[in-house]
Amino acid sequence: MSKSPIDKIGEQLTRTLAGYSSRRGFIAKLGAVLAAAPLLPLLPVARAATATAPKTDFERNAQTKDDTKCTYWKYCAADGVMCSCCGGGSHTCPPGAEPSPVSWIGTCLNPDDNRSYIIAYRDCCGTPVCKAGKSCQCDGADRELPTYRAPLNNDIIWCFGNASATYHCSTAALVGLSGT
Amino acid sequence: MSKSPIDKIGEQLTRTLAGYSSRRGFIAKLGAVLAAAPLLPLLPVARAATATAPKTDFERNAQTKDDTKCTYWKYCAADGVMCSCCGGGSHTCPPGAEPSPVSWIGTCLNPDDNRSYIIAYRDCCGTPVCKAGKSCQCDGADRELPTYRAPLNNDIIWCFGNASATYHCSTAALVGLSGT
Amino acid sequence: MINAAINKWLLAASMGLSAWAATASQASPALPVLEPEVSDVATLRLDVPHRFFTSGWDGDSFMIFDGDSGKMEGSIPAGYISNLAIAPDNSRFYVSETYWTHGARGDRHDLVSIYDAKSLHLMKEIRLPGRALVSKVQNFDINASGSRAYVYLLQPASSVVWVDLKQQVVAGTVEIPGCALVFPWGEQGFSSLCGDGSLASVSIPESGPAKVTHTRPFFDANKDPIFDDSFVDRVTGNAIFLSYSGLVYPAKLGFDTVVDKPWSIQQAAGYAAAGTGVQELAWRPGGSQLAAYHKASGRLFVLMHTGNYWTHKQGGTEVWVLDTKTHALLSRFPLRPAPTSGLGDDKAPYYQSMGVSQDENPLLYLLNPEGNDLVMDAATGELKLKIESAGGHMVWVPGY
Amino acid sequence: MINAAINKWLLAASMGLSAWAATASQASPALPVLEPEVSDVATLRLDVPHRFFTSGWDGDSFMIFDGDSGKMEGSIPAGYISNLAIAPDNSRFYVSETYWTHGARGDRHDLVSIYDAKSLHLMKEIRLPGRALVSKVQNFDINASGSRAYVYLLQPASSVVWVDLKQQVVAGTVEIPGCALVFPWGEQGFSSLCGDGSLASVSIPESGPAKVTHTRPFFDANKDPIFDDSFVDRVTGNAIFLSYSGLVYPAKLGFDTVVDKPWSIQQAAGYAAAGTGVQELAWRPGGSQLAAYHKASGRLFVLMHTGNYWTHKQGGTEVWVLDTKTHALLSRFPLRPAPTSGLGDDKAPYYQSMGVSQDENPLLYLLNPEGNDLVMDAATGELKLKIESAGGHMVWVPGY
Repeated sequence: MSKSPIDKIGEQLTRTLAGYSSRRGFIAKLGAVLAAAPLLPLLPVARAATATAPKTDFERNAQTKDDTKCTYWKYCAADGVMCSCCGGGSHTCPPGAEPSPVSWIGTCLNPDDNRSYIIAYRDCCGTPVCKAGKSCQCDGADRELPTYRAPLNNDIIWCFGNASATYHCSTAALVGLSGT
Repeated sequence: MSKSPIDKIGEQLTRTLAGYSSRRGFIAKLGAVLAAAPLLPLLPVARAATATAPKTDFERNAQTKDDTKCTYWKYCAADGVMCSCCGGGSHTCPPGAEPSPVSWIGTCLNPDDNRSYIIAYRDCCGTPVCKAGKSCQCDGADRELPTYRAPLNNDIIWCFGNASATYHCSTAALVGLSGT
Repeated sequence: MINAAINKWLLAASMGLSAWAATASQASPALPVLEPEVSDVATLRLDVPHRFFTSGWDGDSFMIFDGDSGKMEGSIPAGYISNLAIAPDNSRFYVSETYWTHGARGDRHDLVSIYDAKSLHLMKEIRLPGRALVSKVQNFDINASGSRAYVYLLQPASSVVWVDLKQQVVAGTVEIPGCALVFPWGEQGFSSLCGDGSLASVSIPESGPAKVTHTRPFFDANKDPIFDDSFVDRVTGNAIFLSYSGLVYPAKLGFDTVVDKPWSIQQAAGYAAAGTGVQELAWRPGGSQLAAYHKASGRLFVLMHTGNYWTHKQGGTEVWVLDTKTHALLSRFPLRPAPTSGLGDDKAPYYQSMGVSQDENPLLYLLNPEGNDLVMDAATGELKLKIESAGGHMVWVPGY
Repeated sequence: MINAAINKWLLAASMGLSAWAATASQASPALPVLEPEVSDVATLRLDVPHRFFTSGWDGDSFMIFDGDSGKMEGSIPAGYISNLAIAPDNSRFYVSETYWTHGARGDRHDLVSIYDAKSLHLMKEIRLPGRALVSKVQNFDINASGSRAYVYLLQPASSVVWVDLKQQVVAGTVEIPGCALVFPWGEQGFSSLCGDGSLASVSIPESGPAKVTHTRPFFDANKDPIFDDSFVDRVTGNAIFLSYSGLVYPAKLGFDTVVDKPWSIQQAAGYAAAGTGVQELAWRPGGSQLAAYHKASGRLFVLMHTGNYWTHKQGGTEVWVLDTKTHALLSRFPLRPAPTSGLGDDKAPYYQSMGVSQDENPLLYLLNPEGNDLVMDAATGELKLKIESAGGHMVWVPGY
């Protein structure tokens, strides 16, 4: 019962968004247990990015120049040590670490074009935690939700499916525009 | 070929002072290799403790009241986290840790009676390093010697013969008067 | 014993080799020569009225403090993203933890480790099929009598492993899709918070299949979610759930879990209820382990700061004390020292985590990521002690 | 590849589900929509002229820095009381380290681990019979060509394990009773410092027994010992040994090791030679890794402070630059910022550890336990960079 790459990716993403039930198991359990509960949205709740929408504290101070600062715009929901201070980049793992195939999700406003983008926060895994200075240990919380909304939670060690689940640092990869 | 407890203790101490050669191996090697070198003294070099002898910086500031401070008199050559801040005492391991059967040696002046005493610094071992605050992380260096004078060196993890050689904290047990 | 013998031997050697009497005569002859000391090992007292536990600043141990003296009593080893549970009779400590055999690589071992609470000796390591790596107090807990432990597991599916602590074996696993964490009630049950805004309640008999029920969704997990750091009295099932905006949902957990109408802690303090506007300035709850609950009196302690919405991770500059029975604000404790300028090093002292002892004269324990941790009288807010560096971001107390 | 595919899939899903065009039109239509990013992994450059390595502040990794930018380039995992060696061609990193399978308990594994210097992937773990747990740079080193590693071992006997790095196996053990550490020379030899004030020199042929010689004792290990942190050029065997009081002993290490007469760094600076009096105030060397040596120019850099004897662990407030050929003081670099009062937070900035790059325009790397680490021009003392927190108490440089 081989799967096409796209099926696997789809399943992976669904697992991400469903909090790590296997896809089949998740839907089966939904039927059995969560009958009374509404289906979880497949994508995180998006928000309108209009020029007139009020900005979060993070968004008011966000900048697009320096990805080694916690104010870097893509880090609005980032939690941990930023890989850009560890020999990696905002979406690049430092040498020797491995990007997690799964991620949590944020929605951040780019102050240059005033558009909101979906950001996939992928932890880099398999080596001891990066020892960058305190100024690179960020704790963004915009639209960050508790553990039971796992895909939007940044306290989970997002190192699943890696050789070792130890946390090294966090990246923020732009995925696409956020919808309204 | 059973040994009496005293033989074992004597051997243990000789090993300590000889830098961990086994007693037999140590003496054999001495004959073969160190023929030209003088025998190491069996006890650490002692110093006169007279009222007129100049004091080290540590001795000038030493006190006998508070064993949770680095100025406590017995800590003149202590290096590490003091067990008295970790649930132990100046010569007592915190619960769950194990005193090392071997130790490094210091000679500290007691400011109350103006006598010099030999102090055995025994590390407590087998658990992660104690997380006491910085004010209890001491680095006494009076008469502290390099690695190749192991019995008087305090950078070695003195956790030999324990279940696990990991360092938890350090104690300072009074052994006896120092000779002249 | 060995150590005492070594001491005596070394003392004898020292006396034999040296003219110690001459030395002593030049010292203070009026004072007796100090006696040799024995190297020994301390044990933990079992009767410390105000004991609390914290996670070490780099996470590889729990520290045990006496809240009355501020002294560390000992520490318990801890693996990666570990958690702690205390036996109801205080005789055992249970640690849920993860190790890799070579530091951050090698084979992964997920464990519940059992320690004797007097000697702190390791009594048993129970291998788990896995555990969630998320630093939350309620990812691990025990039942009312302490005969069972529950471990929250994220992968391959959101589930709970339950461990029989009498037999010291893993007894089973229950899937809780879409839900997370464990809030135990009674001997055989626990509830979990769910992403659809409901509570799942799971009952696991000694044998036979587990039974799961769900409440109707009663909160919006996207708009105003309930903090992971909520509270249950595992004996009665009485629970307190606090939301990001500051709503308290009282609940009675059980197989037929009942959730009451929420009330606003800001309204209790005479303010308008706080909304969820990203530029709506209000007093708001926030931090890591941002609240504490005193079961016997029903008092809820919350770390509060002024800020807009999505500042739920920002620590507190005040503690608010609320009566969960009358929904009244009892006190506000400012966390001294107050800043004078707000600039540079003179910023507000944000405290991230908090615990409260469960006795009749409770103490509050407050942790700051920078150290300067505090012990306060929970009734008056009086500062009892400062502790240089009590630990990381979680507090545990016995009797909870 | 997988990640790129996930990005595309998620972007498509996002576009499909939402009216993103409408959003964009309310934004800044003149600017193009940002492209999705691929999650990838960096590799280390091989041509960084001023790279240096430090131990992390809690010891479980080495950090790699570019001394010109001050940026971290990456980090290498490290076990307990670990040490690092860099292949002469910079193609491999060797880590000597110790793990217990369950953190501070379980089975003990002593290793030399080999990392590829571009990918930082672990290539091999070589199991050792043991290793000394003492945090000193010279407890581990490689020979001139990098074909062998030497690991200092304390228990059961003071000895050195040698590792064949081509075959990636432990090749043998040589006992060095009464001596410690490894200062490699040439392909097959190393010397060790001994408690009787001599140097032991060990030659280990590819096969057959090791041969050991000893110099006559040339220093008093009890009164004015040589620092563990001394230097050898492993290609030539030229070595520099520095004593607590500030005497420099030049030596040529080999099977017939020759030690020259010592000279005083204080006399080089125009002071009296410093003695060993416990109330004899003088400028003194001190710190953790308290000196650095630039092989090509023969320049020695020493962290200096004012103090009495037995302050050899106190860090430096100045760097003294000495020419080991002419025995002249070349410069004194004060370590800014200088304190203005000496009280409270305004104490002298003590630096504990130091390294120097081995190129023609060398940089000095200075570590402070509190952070605020420095990069200086080694010729002028000009402050080039401050680094918030470069690491712990050891510095390594390539080409040494």
